[in-house]
Amino acid sequence: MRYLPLTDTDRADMLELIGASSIDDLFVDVPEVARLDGPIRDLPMHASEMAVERHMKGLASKNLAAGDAPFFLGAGAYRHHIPASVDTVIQRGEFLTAYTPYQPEIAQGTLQMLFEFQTQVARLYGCAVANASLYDGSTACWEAVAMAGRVTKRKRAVLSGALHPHYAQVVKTMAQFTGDTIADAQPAIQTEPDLEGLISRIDEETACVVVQYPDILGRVSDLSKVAEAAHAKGALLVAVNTEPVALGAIQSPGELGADIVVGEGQAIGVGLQFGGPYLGLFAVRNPKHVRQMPGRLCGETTDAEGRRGFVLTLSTREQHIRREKATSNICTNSGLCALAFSVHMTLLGEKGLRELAAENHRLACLAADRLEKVPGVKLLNNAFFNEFTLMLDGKPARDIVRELADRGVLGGVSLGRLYPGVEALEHALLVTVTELTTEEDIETLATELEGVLS
Amino acid sequence: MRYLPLTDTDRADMLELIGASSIDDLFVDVPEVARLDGPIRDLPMHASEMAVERHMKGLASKNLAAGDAPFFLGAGAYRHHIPASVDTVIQRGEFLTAYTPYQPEIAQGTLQMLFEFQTQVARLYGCAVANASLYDGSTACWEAVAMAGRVTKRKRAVLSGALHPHYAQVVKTMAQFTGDTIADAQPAIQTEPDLEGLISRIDEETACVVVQYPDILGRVSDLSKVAEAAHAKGALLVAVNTEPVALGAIQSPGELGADIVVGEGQAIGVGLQFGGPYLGLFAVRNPKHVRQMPGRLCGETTDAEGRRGFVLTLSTREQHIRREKATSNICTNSGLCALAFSVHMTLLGEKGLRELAAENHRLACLAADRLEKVPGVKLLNNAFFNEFTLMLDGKPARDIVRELADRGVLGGVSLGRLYPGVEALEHALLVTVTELTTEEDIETLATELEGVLS
Amino acid sequence: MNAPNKSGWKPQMELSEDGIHTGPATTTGNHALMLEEPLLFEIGHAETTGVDLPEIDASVQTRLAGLERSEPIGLVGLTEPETVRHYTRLSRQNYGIDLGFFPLGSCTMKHNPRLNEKMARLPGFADIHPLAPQQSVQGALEVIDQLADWLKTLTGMPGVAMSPKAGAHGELCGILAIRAAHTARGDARKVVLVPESAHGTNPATAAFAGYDVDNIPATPEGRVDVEALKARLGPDVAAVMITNPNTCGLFEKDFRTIADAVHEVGGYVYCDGANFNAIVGRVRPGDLGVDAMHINLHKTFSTPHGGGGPGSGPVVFSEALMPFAPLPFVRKDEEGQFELVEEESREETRGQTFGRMTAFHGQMGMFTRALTYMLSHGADGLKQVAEDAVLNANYILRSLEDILHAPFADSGPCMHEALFGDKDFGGDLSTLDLAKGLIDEGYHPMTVYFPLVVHGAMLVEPTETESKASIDQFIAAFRSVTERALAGDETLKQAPYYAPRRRLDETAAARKPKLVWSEPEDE
Amino acid sequence: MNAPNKSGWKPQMELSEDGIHTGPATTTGNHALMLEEPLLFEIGHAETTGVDLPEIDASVQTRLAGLERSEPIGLVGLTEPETVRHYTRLSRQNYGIDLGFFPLGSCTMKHNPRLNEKMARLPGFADIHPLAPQQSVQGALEVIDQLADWLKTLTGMPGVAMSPKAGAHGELCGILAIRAAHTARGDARKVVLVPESAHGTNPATAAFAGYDVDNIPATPEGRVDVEALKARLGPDVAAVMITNPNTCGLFEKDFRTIADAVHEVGGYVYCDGANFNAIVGRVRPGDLGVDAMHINLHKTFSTPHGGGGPGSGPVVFSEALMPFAPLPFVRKDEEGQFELVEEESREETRGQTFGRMTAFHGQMGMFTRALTYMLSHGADGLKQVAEDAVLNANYILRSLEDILHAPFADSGPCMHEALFGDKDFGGDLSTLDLAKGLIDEGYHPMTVYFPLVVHGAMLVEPTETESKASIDQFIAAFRSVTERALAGDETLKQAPYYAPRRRLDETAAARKPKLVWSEPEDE
Ligand SMILES: Cc1ncc(COP(=O)(O)O)c(C=O)c1O
Ligand SMILES: Cc1ncc(COP(=O)(O)O)c(C=O)c1O
Repeated sequence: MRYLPLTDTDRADMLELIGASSIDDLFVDVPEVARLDGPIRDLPMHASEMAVERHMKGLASKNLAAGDAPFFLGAGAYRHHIPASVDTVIQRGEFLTAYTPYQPEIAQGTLQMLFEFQTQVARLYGCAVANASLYDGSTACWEAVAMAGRVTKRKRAVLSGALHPHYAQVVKTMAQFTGDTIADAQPAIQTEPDLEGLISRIDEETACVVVQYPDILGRVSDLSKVAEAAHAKGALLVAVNTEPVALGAIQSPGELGADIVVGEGQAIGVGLQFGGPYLGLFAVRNPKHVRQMPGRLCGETTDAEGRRGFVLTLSTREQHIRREKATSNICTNSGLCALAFSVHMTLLGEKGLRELAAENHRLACLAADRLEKVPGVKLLNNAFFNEFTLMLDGKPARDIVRELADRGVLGGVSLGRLYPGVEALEHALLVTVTELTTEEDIETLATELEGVLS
Repeated sequence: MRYLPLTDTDRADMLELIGASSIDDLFVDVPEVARLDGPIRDLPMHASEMAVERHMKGLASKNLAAGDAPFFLGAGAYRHHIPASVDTVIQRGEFLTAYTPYQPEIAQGTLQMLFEFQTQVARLYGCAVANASLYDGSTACWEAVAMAGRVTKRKRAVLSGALHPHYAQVVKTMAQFTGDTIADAQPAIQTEPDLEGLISRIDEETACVVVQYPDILGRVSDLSKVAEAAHAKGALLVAVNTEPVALGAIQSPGELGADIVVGEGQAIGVGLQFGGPYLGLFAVRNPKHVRQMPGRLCGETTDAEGRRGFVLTLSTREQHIRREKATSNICTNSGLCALAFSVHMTLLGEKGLRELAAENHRLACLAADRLEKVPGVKLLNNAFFNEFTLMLDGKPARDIVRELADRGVLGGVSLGRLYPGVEALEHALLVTVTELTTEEDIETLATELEGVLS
Repeated sequence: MNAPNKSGWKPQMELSEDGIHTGPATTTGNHALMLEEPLLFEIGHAETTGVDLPEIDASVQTRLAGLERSEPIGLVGLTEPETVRHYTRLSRQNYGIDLGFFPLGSCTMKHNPRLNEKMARLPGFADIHPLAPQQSVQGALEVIDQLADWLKTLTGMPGVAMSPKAGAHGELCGILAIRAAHTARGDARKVVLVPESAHGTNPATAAFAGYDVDNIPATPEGRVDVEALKARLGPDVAAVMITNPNTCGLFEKDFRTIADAVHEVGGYVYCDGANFNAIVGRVRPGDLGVDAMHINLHKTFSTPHGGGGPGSGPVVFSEALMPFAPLPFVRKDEEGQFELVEEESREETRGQTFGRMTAFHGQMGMFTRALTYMLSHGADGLKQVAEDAVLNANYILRSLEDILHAPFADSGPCMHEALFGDKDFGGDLSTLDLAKGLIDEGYHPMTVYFPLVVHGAMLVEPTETESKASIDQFIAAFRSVTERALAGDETLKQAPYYAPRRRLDETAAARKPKLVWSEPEDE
Repeated sequence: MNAPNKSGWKPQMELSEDGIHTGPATTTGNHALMLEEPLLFEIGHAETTGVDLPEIDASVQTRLAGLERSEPIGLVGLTEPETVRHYTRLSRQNYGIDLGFFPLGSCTMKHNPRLNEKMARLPGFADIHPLAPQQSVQGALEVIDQLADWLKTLTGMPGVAMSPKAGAHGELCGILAIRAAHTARGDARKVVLVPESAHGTNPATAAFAGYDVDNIPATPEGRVDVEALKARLGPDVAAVMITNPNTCGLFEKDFRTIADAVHEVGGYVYCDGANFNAIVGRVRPGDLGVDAMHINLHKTFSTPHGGGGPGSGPVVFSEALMPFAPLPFVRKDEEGQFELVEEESREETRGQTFGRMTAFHGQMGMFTRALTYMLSHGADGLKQVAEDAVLNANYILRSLEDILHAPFADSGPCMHEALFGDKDFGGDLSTLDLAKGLIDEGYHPMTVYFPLVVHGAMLVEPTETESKASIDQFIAAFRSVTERALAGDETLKQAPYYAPRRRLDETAAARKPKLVWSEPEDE
C-alpha cells in the first residue's frame, strides 16, 4: 500500500509495546452489532496509481470541457484565463498541506497572504474590512442576511427579483428555520431592473435589502438609490456580486452605498470546477460592524522581538470560542481558493484588472451586436458587463441550449434551467462572453443559433 | 511585459545614476555594422499568455501522444508509468530554479539528492561509484570509450554489432577527431548475439569492448564471457544499458564483470519527451578509476560544526579547474532528470523495481506469444526482457510501421529506420511492451498487423 | 520593513529579548534561507502587471449605464517573477504535512496523495461549468454518483447529501433535515443535546438552526454519561449530536443504547463524523443507529486542508431522514443516464426536501480527489487506514503515559488520537509553552486546549501516513520537551526561538484590530 | 544522524565552534522550519515501496537466458508520504531563483516562466517517442523548425544545429564543424586560440576535439589584445574561440576586425554565446563575422537550470560551416510536411555533415519552453530583455565602484554583468568570505574567482527579471558586507551562520572521497 508506511514488523513491535495481542484488541469498545468480519463487501480492493488514473480519465473523457467548445456560460460561474503561475503557487506543499493557521509562528505565510487577500477584497468591494473567506457566494449571501438581522435586530429581508435564484433559495432555506421572513420576487423581463418596485417593498421591519450587481439578467444599475431608500428605513443594503471582474469596469458596491458586500470570487484564480470549491467573499463598509461579521479574520500584530507579524483575531465571534453564541458555525472556509484569488489578483493588479474588464466588455458588446442580428433573437439589456439576456422566438431556451450542445456549442444558460416552470422566463437565454471567447466562437454561436431557431 | 519588473520611471532613475542619457549609451561599444534601428524584423511582437498557450496547444495537437494509441516503441527510449509525486517534487522551485551546487551551504538539498542518486545508480549497475549524470546514454557511451583510452593508454575500441546504432554513430563521430579507431559491425539477424565473433575482434591494442545489455534486438546474453576475454587482453569491458528497468530482473553488468557501465536513465522518472532531455548514467566497478571519470561527483564531508554535509568533489578532473587537461568538457549535465530518476527509484525501491520488471517481462512474453501467431510473423529472440524482434514477411517493416500508424497503432520501431539502407535488417520490427501495455493493446496490434500483412 | 540600512554597517550581534545571541545581524533581516518578505502593497505598483492585455481604448462606447469607474480601485500588481518569489518566500514561513509530522488532533492531517491533485486538474473535471447541459457532463455526475455509493456502503446508510461544503455545513444539513422531519409531522421541538466535549461547530450549528443547546455531562472515563442523557430526554428534544469516536479519542461504547433511547422519545441521532478515520472500513455507523452524519472528505479522505479549506462535508442519512435531504442531487435513470434533480422536479422526487443549501452541487474538486483516494485504497486499504491510525495513536499514548498525564488512559484503548493533560508542569509553564517548544523541535504542535473537558488538553492525532521512525522521533522530542516542562525550564516560556517569528501578541491584535493594509500616513 | 536522545533532556545551550550561542539545543537537530533530513538509505527499506504492483509470481516461466537476478540490488524504497516529505525537506535546504536574487555571473539566472513548464508538459510534447513515425509527430518537428527560425533570425546566421545538449556540447558541435571544414579541404590545423578570460569549457572542448590550445592575452582594459592575436595568427590556427560579450562583462569592440583577420588566414571564428542575454534582439552576431556560436537556451531563453541541468545548446552557423553541421535535422518539404533528415538521406542532403553527436534530436523539452518564452516576449520584448539586463548591471557597477575594486570600470559601460575584485580587504579576508557573508543576508553569491584574469573576481549578473527594489536591497547588503570585509571584520570568516550548514570541508571530501552511501560497519 503506497500510502501506508507501517511495515508488518512495525505493527507487531507496536502492538507488543501497547500490550495488545492483535489489532482487534484496540477495537474492543466497538459493540458486537457493529463488528465486521473483514473488508466491507461490494467495494473493490486497492488499485495501482496506473489503474486509478485510467478509471478517472475514463470518467473525465465523458465530459465536454469548456476549452474544447465555443463556450458562453455564466450565471454565477465565470471562465477566465488563469495564469500558469497561480497553480504553481497553490501546489506549494507549504500552502497546500497546511492547516488553519492556529500556530502563527509557523503559519506566517498563510497569515500574511490572508491579510493581503482581505485588503484586496475590501478595496475591490469599496469596503473597510473583508474576512478571510466563506464557502461560496450563496452561503455568504445568507450570512449577510443573518448579520443584517444581528445589526438591525430585525427579521425581515427583502430580496431583489434579480438576485441569482440559487442564492435566493439558500436564503429561504435557512430562513425557514431561523424564522426570518423573506420577501422575494421573480425577475421581470424588462430592459431595466425594477428598482422602484424593490424600494416600495422596504418597510420599518426590514433588516436588509439584497440586490445583485450586475444582476442575474446581466443588467447594471445604480445601487445608490436603493441604498438611500434602505438607509431611510433603517435597513442595510446587502450587495451581491458574482463576477468580480466587472468591478474593474464599474463602480464598487461600497462606493454606491452598500453596507455589506458579498459575492462569489471563483472568477479570479479558482476556475469552474463544476461548481466547487468556490470562494465566498464578505466585506463591510462600516468598521463598527466588524464584530458582527462571520468567519475568520486575520490581523496585524508584533512578535516578542517587535517584528511585524500576523494572527487570526477577534475569534470571540467564532464557534470554537463562542460555541452556541458564535456569529456563524463556519470553521473550515476556502483558504486555498483565497490564495488562488489573491495570486491571480496580484498578477492582474489595478492595471490588469481594468484591462481585463475592458476586454470582456468589448467582446461582450461585439457578441451582443452580432447575436441580435440572428433572426428570432432580441437583446433585452440596455446595459451589461460581460453577460446579457437574449429573448428567443419559438422553442423554450432550455431546449435550444440542448440542441446547441448537440452541435458542439455551449451556448449559454437558459433561465428555464434557473427558474423551472416559470413561463415568463422560458424564452430567455443568458449569454456570457469573456477574454477567452474568440470572434470565431461568436460567429459559430450565431450560425448554430440561427440553425436551431429556423 | 509580464516578465520585466522595471518600470519606465525605474529605467529613467537608473540611467541617471549611471550617468547615461539613454539606453543606447550603454551599447556604444557595439560597432556601427552591428547596430539595429529597432526590434528585429520578421519576428512577431510580444503576446499574452493566453495567445501563446493557444499557439503551443495547436502544435501539440498535431502529435499523436503515446497515451492516445496502442503503443509499442522502445529502442532506447521507454514509456513507463511515472507516479504523480515525481512531478510534484521536480516542480519545487528550490530544485527547479537552483544552479549547480557551487555554494554547498545553501545547496544541501541538491547535493544530498545527488549523493543518494549516485548510490542508487552504482547499486543498480553493480558498480562501486557513479557520477552525478551526463547528457544521455549515447554521450555517456562515448565518454566511456574516451575514459577507457585514458585508463589503458590504448586507442582502439571494439563495438558490438548489437550496440544501438545511434550510440555507435556518436562514438564514431567523436573518434574521427580524436584519432581513436573504432571497430564496429552490424547486428547479425540471429537468435543469439554473436559473442564469439565479438571476442575474436579483441586484440592487444584494444582499449575497450562495448556491449549493449539487453542489446538492440532485445536479446539478453551473458557478458561475463566477454569480460574475461577483454580482461585477458588488458582491455576494459564497457557495458551499455538503455532500459534500467531490465536490471530489476536480470543480473547487473557490474556483477557480470563490466568495468565501466553506462546507460540511459530516461525510462525511470523522466519520460519520453521526443528524445530529450534524457539522463546519462555513468559508473565504474573499480574505485581506482574514479579520478579518470568524466562529469561531476558529489561527496560526503562535514561542516565547521561537525555536522555531515555534501559537496561537489574531485573537481580537479573538470573543465572549470583543469581546462584543456580536463577529463571531459561537460559542465551543465542532467541534474533535474537525475532528481526525477532518484524520486521514481525511491518510490519503487528494491521491491517495486523487481515487481515492475517482472510485470514488464510477463506482458512481453504474452505479447511475443500472441504476435508470433500472426501469419507472416516470426519471433527472433529466444531470450528478451520487455523488447523483442519480429521478422515480417512481405513489405519492409518501415512501411508496415507507417501503415500501422495510419490505423492508429504505434506498432514498434523498424530496424530499417535505425539502419537505413541495410537490406538484411529491412524486415525486422522491434516491439516493446511495458506495464502500461494492456492486453487489449496487444490484441489490437495483432489484429492490425495481420490486416497490414495480408 | 527591513529597509537596508544605508548608513553603513557596524559589526554587532543581534540581541533577542531574552538575551540570547543569534549571530551577526543582517541588514536585510534575512537569515540565509529564512527570508523576510514585505507586504504585497509595499512592493507592488498600480501600473505594474503580470498579465499582458490590450491597452484600454478609451474611445470605444461602453454600455455600463454610466457607472464606469471613476476612482482607482487601490490594487497593486506584480510581474510574474516578483509574484512567484513573493509567494514562494511566504510559503517558506509555513509548516505543512509535506514538511513533517503534523499531529493536530481532530483534524486528521494525513498525507495528500499527489495523484488526487493530478486527477482533479483534468480539464474534463476542472474546466466544466455547473450549469452545463447535463448531456455534456455525464462523467461529472457519475463521479458524484460513484462517490455517493462509496460513502453509503462505507457507512451502511441508505442515503447521502453531497452538497455540503465542509463539516460544519454538513452538520447544518443534518440538523435541518431533522428539523424538517419534525416539522413535517407537526412535532415542533426546541432542544438539541450536545456533550461538553463536543467541537464548537456542534452547538453553533444547533443554535444557527434555531435550537436551544443543552449540555450532556461526561463520565470520569471520558464518555457520554448515558444515565444523565436518558434523564434529560423528552418530547422537547429534537436530537442529540454525538461525536464518535469522541473528541477524547474514545469510542462511545453505548452509542447504540443512546440511539435507541433517543429514538424512543421521537428524537434523532446526529453523529459528528469528523473522527471517521478511526473506524473507516471497520465499523459502519449505520449499524449504530445513526440518523445523520457528516463526513469530512478533507480529513478521512485526504483532500488537502489548504491552510484553512476548502473542505467537503457530505452527509449520510437514515431511511427516516432521507426524504428531507437537500437539493440538488444526482439520480440515475432507466437508460443509465445521470440526471441532476433540482427544484423543478422537487415534487415528483423529494417532496419533503428542506431545499437548497448552496448555489451548485457541492465541492466537485474534492469529490474527484476523494474518489481517487478511495479507489486507490479499496475496501482492504481503508480498513488498514483505520487500523494503522488507531495503532499509531495507542503507541503514542502508551509511550508517553509514564511521563504525561493521560486522563483517560484507563478507559481502554484510544481510537485514532491520544489525549493528554498539563498536570504537574513546573513553574507557571503551560500546555502552550510545551506546544511552542515542539515548534523549535521541528513539529507542528498537537491540538491544544481542546476538548474543554480536560485541563490544558493536548490531543495528538498521528494518522496512518506516518512511519514508525517518524513517530519514534516525535515521541523522543515530546518526551524531552515534557521533561523540560516538568522541570520548570523557563526557557520554554520564550519558545519558539527558531521560527520565522517569536510569540505573537494576540491581545494587541484584538484590542486595536488592523485587518487591512493602509498607506502609511507619513507618505 | 539526529538520533533522538533517549537519555532524557538537560536544558543546555548549543555552542557553535566560534562560541556564538544559537538558542536552546533541540533533540531532533531541527530548528523549527529548518529541518534536518537523514539519507534515503537510512530511512528506507528493501520491502517498502511507494507503488502498488502485482506480487511476483515465481511460478511463471521467464525467458531471461538464465541471467535472472540472484542477489539483491541493494535499493531501498519509501511510501509516497515519506517520499514527498523526504524531498520537500531536502528542497528547503536549497536556494533558487524563486527564493531570491541569484546574481551568478555568466549563468544568467533569470526567472523561469511557469507557462513554459505547463506547455512542456502537454502530452502532445511530453509523451511522444523520438522514433515515432514522422507522420505522427509533425507538431513536434514544427516546434523544432519554428525555434530554428527564431534562432537564425535573432542571430542573423543562415544555419543552426539543434541537437547539442548544453553549451559545452554546442562548443563541441561548432569546433567539430570547423575541423570537418578544414579536413574537407585537406587543410589540417593544430591550434585553437582561446583568451585567458575564457570559460573552462572552451579550452576543454578544443582539447577534447584534438586541438592544441594557445592563450590569447587580454588588454589592461579587459578585452582581447588584437595585436597579440594578429601576431599569433597563421596557417596552423584552426579557430579562435571568443566569448562576446566577454566574461569580463565587456563587449569585444574589435570583434569584427578580429574575425576578418582570422578569416584572412583561413581560420574560423567560434563565438561562445553564453552571454547572448546582453545583446539578444539588439545585436546579431551574424553581423560581426561569427562562423559558429552556441546559444544556451537555459540561460538566454529561460529554461530552468534544475540544480545543474538539463540545458540545451543549439549552434548557429555561417554559410561556410553549414554543410558540416551534424545530423539529424528537420527539413520542410514541398507539401509543407516536416521531415527528419537522418543518416539515410545524408548523401542527398548534407554530404559533408560530421555526423551524429547524440542519440536523438536534442532537448525537445527545452525547445518547447524556449519557444514559449520567445513567443511571449516577441522581438520587442527580447530587445527589452537585453536592455534591462545591461541597465541593471551598469546600475550595480556604478552603485558599488566607490567601495569595491572594479578593474574595468573605465573600459566603458559593462554589458549584462558587473565585475569586481577583492583589492584592499582587511585582515586575511577574501572574496570567499564576502560571498559567504552574502549568504547570511539571504542572497545567492555572485560567481567568484572567475574570470581568472581578475584577482578574487566577483562577477555579478542581475538579469532583467529583477525589480529595482530587489537590486537596491542587494546593493545595500553587498555594501554592508563589503564594509565588513574592508574593516577586516573577522566574524565574516565564520560565515555563513544561518544556512543549513556552516562552511563545509572540501579538502577532506577530496582526500578520502566518500561518493556513495554504504551500510555502517557496526550494523
Ligand atoms: C470534531 C469536529 N467536528 C466538526 C468539525 C468542523 O468541520 P469543518 O472544519 O470541515 O467545518 C471539525 C473540524 O475541525 C471537528 O474536528
Ligand atoms: C561563458 C560560458 N561558456 C560556456 C558555458 C558552458 O555551458 P553549459 O554549462 O551549458 O555546458 C558556460 C556555462 O556556465 C559559460 O558561462
